[in-house]
Amino acid sequence: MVSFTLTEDQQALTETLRRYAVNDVRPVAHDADEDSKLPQAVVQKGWELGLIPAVIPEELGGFGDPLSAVTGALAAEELAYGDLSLALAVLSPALFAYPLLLYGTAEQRENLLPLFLEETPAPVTAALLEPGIFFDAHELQTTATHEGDKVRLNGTKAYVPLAAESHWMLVYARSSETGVVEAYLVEDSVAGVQVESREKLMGIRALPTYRINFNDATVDAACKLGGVVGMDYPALLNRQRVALAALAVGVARASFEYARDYAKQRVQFGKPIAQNQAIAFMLAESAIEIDAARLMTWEAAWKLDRGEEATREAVLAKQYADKAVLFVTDNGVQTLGGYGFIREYPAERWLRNGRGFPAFAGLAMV
Amino acid sequence: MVSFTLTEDQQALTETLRRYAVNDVRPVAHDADEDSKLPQAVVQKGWELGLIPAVIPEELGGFGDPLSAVTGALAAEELAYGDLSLALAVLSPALFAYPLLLYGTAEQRENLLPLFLEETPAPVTAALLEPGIFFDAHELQTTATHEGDKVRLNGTKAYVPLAAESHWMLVYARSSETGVVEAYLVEDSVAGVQVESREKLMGIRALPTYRINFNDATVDAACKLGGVVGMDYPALLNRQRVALAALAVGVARASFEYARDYAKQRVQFGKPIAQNQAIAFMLAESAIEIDAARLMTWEAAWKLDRGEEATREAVLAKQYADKAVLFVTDNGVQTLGGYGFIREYPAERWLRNGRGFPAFAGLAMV
Amino acid sequence: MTIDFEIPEFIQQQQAMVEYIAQATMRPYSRELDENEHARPTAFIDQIWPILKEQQKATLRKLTETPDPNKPKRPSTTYLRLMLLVEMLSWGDAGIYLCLPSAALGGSAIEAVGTPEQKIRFLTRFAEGDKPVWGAMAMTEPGAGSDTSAIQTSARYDEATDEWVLNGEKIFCTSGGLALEESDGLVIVWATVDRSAGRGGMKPFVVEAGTPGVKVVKAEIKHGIRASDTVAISFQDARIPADNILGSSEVQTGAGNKGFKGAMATFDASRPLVAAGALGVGRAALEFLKEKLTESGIEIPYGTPYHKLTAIQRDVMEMEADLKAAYLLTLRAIAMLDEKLNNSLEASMAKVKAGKVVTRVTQKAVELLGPMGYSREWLAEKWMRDGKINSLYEGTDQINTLVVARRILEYSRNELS
Amino acid sequence: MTIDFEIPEFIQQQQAMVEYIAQATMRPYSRELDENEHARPTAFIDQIWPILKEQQKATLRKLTETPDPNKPKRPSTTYLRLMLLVEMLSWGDAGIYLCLPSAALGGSAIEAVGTPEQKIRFLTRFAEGDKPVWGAMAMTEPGAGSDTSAIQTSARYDEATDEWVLNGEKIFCTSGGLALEESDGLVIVWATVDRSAGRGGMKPFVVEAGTPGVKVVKAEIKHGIRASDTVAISFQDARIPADNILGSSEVQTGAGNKGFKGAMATFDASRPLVAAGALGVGRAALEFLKEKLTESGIEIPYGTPYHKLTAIQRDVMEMEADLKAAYLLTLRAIAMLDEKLNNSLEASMAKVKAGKVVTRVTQKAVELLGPMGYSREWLAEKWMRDGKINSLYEGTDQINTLVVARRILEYSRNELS
Repeated sequence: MVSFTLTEDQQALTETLRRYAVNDVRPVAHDADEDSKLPQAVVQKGWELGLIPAVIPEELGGFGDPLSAVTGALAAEELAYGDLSLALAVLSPALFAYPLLLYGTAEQRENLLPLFLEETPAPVTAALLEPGIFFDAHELQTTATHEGDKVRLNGTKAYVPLAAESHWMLVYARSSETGVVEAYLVEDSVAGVQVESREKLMGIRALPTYRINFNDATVDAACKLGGVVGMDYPALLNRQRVALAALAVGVARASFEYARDYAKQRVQFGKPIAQNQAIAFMLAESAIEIDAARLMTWEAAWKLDRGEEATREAVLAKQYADKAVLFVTDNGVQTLGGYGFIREYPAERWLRNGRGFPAFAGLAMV
Repeated sequence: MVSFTLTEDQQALTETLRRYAVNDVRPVAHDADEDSKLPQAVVQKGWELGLIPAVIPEELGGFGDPLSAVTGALAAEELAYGDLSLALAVLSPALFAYPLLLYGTAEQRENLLPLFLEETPAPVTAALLEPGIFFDAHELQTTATHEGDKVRLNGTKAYVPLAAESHWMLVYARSSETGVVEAYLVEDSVAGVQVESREKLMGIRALPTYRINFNDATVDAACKLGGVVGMDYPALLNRQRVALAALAVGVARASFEYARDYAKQRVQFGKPIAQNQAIAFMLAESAIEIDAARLMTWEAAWKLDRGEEATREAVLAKQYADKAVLFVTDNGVQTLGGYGFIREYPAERWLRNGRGFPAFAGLAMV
Repeated sequence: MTIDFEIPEFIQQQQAMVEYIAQATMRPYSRELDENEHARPTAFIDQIWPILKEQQKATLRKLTETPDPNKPKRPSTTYLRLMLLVEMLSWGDAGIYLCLPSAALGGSAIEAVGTPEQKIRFLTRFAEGDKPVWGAMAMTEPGAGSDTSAIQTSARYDEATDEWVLNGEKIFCTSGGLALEESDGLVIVWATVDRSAGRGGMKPFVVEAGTPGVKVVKAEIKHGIRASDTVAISFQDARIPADNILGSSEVQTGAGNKGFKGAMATFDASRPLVAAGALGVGRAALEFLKEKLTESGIEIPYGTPYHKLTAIQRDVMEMEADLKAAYLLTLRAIAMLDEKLNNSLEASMAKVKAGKVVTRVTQKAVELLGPMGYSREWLAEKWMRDGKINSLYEGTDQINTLVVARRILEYSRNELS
Repeated sequence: MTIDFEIPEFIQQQQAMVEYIAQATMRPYSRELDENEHARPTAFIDQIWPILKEQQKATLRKLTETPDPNKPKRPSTTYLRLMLLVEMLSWGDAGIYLCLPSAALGGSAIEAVGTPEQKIRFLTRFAEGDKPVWGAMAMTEPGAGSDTSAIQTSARYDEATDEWVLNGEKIFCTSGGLALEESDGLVIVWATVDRSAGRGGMKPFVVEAGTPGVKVVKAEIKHGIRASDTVAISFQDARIPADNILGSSEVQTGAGNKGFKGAMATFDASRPLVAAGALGVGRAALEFLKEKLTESGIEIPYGTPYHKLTAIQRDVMEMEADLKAAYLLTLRAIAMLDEKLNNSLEASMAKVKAGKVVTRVTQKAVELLGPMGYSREWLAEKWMRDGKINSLYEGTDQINTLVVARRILEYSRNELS
């Protein structure tokens, strides 16, 4: 039955997250960006919202809610509406937790899921993206070579969030024998894992991301996510596409709402600039693109939740959202005119953050 | 020295052509399109403007002007400003004449150039394009097989203007031995040349175009344009690109000017619709795209006239003009609102004609 | 409730049937009816009339019977069903679809503001008889396009005969000829009872076929949807019974102006349905394009990164994404209608997006199909011409963008014009 | 005259030299100056000042000497030279370029409407001395962006001291700090002598460094062109000599208002030059992108038909075409300036096109370069941030489109606002 209405739980959740985004995140977002520093108290508060414990099974001490991509998309949008760096930081434990929850062996789950029931954010991350100008998730350069009950990892990963402070990371690598991509649960103490210096990016400056070198980093074969069965990699790729699309919608909405309010209040030639069709149409087109991108994201998420093949929907939603967020945030800057170029106003930050989405892969997960 | 000023001769020529376009062509364009019929008197008058005799060498009885791509582009724009079907018809003898003039052997020129000094349009055409959804001018499917002093042509051509009434046609074919594309001067009486029934297209409906089958059509090897030396095929491709780009600019300008005047005169909500920024901006953007496309066309033509390699410029000009004419003619329809959809108004014809340019290849030449 | 995109089973079944009708009675005639502009799609009309008549009978019954308060209420899917019907029929042929023998927009107006007596008197004809009947809506005038307040057609009340006397000219009336001259149909005519009152004086009147003084003066020749009957109608002292007015005859303004508001409210329903029509044309073009590309060995690899795509693959994915965006915006506007929520914003969003998308998708399809795309041998070029209407009627893209802008900015018509 | 795109030999030679300067004194410092926002590009300034000083000396000589009527007139190439200079320097680094030690826009205003005495008094400093000197223009105010008629900064004439007294605040003043605090420079300040007179009361005043009551109150932190010095300046009873006004002090309106017209006329020169700056940034990004693609084995095959192109090849060709379009529109506006033709329409066309193109080209370059394009390791992301200014200053894209629209529609400011 076609419906665009949130469940009561989803409604309550989005309201909570919106309050957090507006009251906690927005006030610190500018300084966080300028200082390239995550405000730990706000991240901590984000952790305490309990997004991940909610989906940990009851028998392991969680709340046992089903893991829903739709709910995840709703949450991601609200968090990114606050700030993208902080959203990615708050959501980063999911990069490890959700694949583990979905595909981990009983042992892996029992051992590691309790990490996500602590009072502070679980010190985990995941490494998918690789450096260079082109990235193909199906042809990873990082390799995993099985030798007996050991696996050697070799290669370089990029854009790994919070790597320097993570004790565990999920590393995606291509089997040098079969070519199949698998994920490995790797501890930071493993020899041959080298976290390089922090990356400098155009946007998401508050979020520390790193390159990591794997130089014959050797782990037990038992660290392979899901054991013999492994994982459903295409599904995970779709989950990260949906997450990123939802985050893009959140960034776009932030920019749009700000520009809309600015245009209504900024007077030039004796009237609010919003009363010029040129500005009003720009805003209207932004509004349409945001809604379209959101609906596409929801549809892909809905298919994921039904367990259906969702690659087409997820890919198109991600591509559409990539374009939409650039269109909308660029319009946002344009609406503010000269002020759009000044960093005291948030519009330019949303443009910098918004432009990053086509490059982001594996930075979030629903 | 950078300049955008026409020579006096060019100025006089464009004024003459504009008068012809406005006074002779425009009044018949609608009926010509509806009836799918060229008004012969107007085509005859176009021929009498003497564009081609002007560039025939004096010793052959012409006026001996140099063949200038810039002048050709100026002329093409003005003619298309009148109507695209008629412009293509009036310019069609050039499809045969210019390659002959540029690359014909002395004998070919002496034999055939006098055709273009007659009082009625020379009954000639050229066949480059081939049917199907993809066309690659460098990988023609039509082949030429040399056997002694004969050449056998095989293949199918499409969009050949005025083929049914032509006595001579220039046929482009790929050598089945070397893969090199050559052109052949072919008489309509040659056995194995089969002009099929007239094509039905979305636009340029007044211009009769045809498919032609070549079924072991055999001509003397001496019919190869330029004899042993052959022709400069890349340069000819660029000449047709420039011609088509210039025609696109003409169509776009026709649509733009009509929409501009309409918008200033059509009153809704108590004022001319041009006073709405939404309409005014659409017109302003159209004006910019037209000027940009024209300047790119001129630059490519200028390079051709200097004898320089102009592929990059010609290709980019053609691509840009293809997009510009669609943008502008679609805006033209949009500006007219409901009237834009009615065939009594010319806006929709310009859109139908304008959309054709990416498909047109070899339909005009400067 | 929860976010859900599932189309109910019974509507999916309907779709299969409608697709069959489209394949059998629309597509084979598309080209022929495009080339012979004012011919009628008889195969389609004959096939669909008996089905439609039954549906209209059911609708009429529902409209006139008092609802049983004890009957359990199911969530309505009326508009969803309609949306997908329109989408599929437009996929078949947008011009032929518009010749659907039904009360159409005229019916919506009667359903929205007519009295029970009027509903029976005017709508019964669409629910019975051997011959198809058409309804139409006449709003636009030469001087009144987007600006409906400029309508000049007048309705004067003649006390002597208890009649309204209509004078004026209407243009761009869809199926007006079918309604007035080729069936025992009717046209809803918007006319002013008081020119000085602007929108407050505008009222809808029901004009039936055969009314003296009413004349179809012209059938338009059009860019696309040539199978659709688009006419100009003149009214010269055309007399209709006093109770052929829909709603009150009093001049009202603002919130009290239910006649005009009623007309505007029908836009909230009609715009998403026009959008649905656009989606159908766009899908036809895209499917055909993909079919031809597949024949040339080109498939669309969704999971492949950008740097490994060809220009055409990328174009097709963008076309698909655009079409999906327009589809989902339309679906939302429609779902809101079924839930009886105000959807003015969403309706205009869907309309403008679908109009732009079908324009772009069909224009691109023509381009990507090369010399064949531009040829009248195939239907791609026709879909491009058909598609364009969606950016022009039921409010141009500009007008609908303006509506969206006013809603998001919370501006009145005066604040943003 | 004939249509010709040939850049004269001597300008091509100049370009080679400027490119060398850009390579040596701009590119190596681009990243560092971007990261350390309010640092100065001393390498560039030190290198360019002696050259510029000599040029400015020659210009000044020409401005003050009576022209020899017997000297044969060559067609002017002043603006063409300038356009290509600006393009190449912006290719080097758009932020650093803006720190060019020169009279800049302030100089243009003095040249345009200053008396011979004023030209010598104000411009000599840019033509001599060991230390670089900057000029600047202060127009924008918090409440007066596009709407210059809303300027609040006032100039009151004090008869007692024969001085003008300035009060108010200016923002977004490029090189204002360099002009007022880091050199013996000057700023042209637009102020009103009569608020009730609107534009008629607006006059340009020359404010020199060291004037009491003039204070640089803020250096902006910006999205891009961070090496450029953008400041806010406050004027508190700042007193300047009576003859520091440029043009007449009378309140004039319409055609007689030469002061305001003069300011507007400088837009006709400055807009194509801003466009030239945009072109340089766009070219930097495109060249870099193509270089990186070549390293990955991707070339751009111009003569290849669409169906054989990859998505990236197509994108690059589109970027090139767009950049060429913007270049040619700019070249035309510039050629008209050199021919002393009115180019308001063409200047705004060039400006808006170049602004949009540099925005699109640099944003696309970042995208096509993937994770590295978004990284501050390379300059692509910086060019995207630098490029965006061109859609915002010297009239936003919207304002310039409005100017174009007015010109093509032959509408006044009142008819189309």
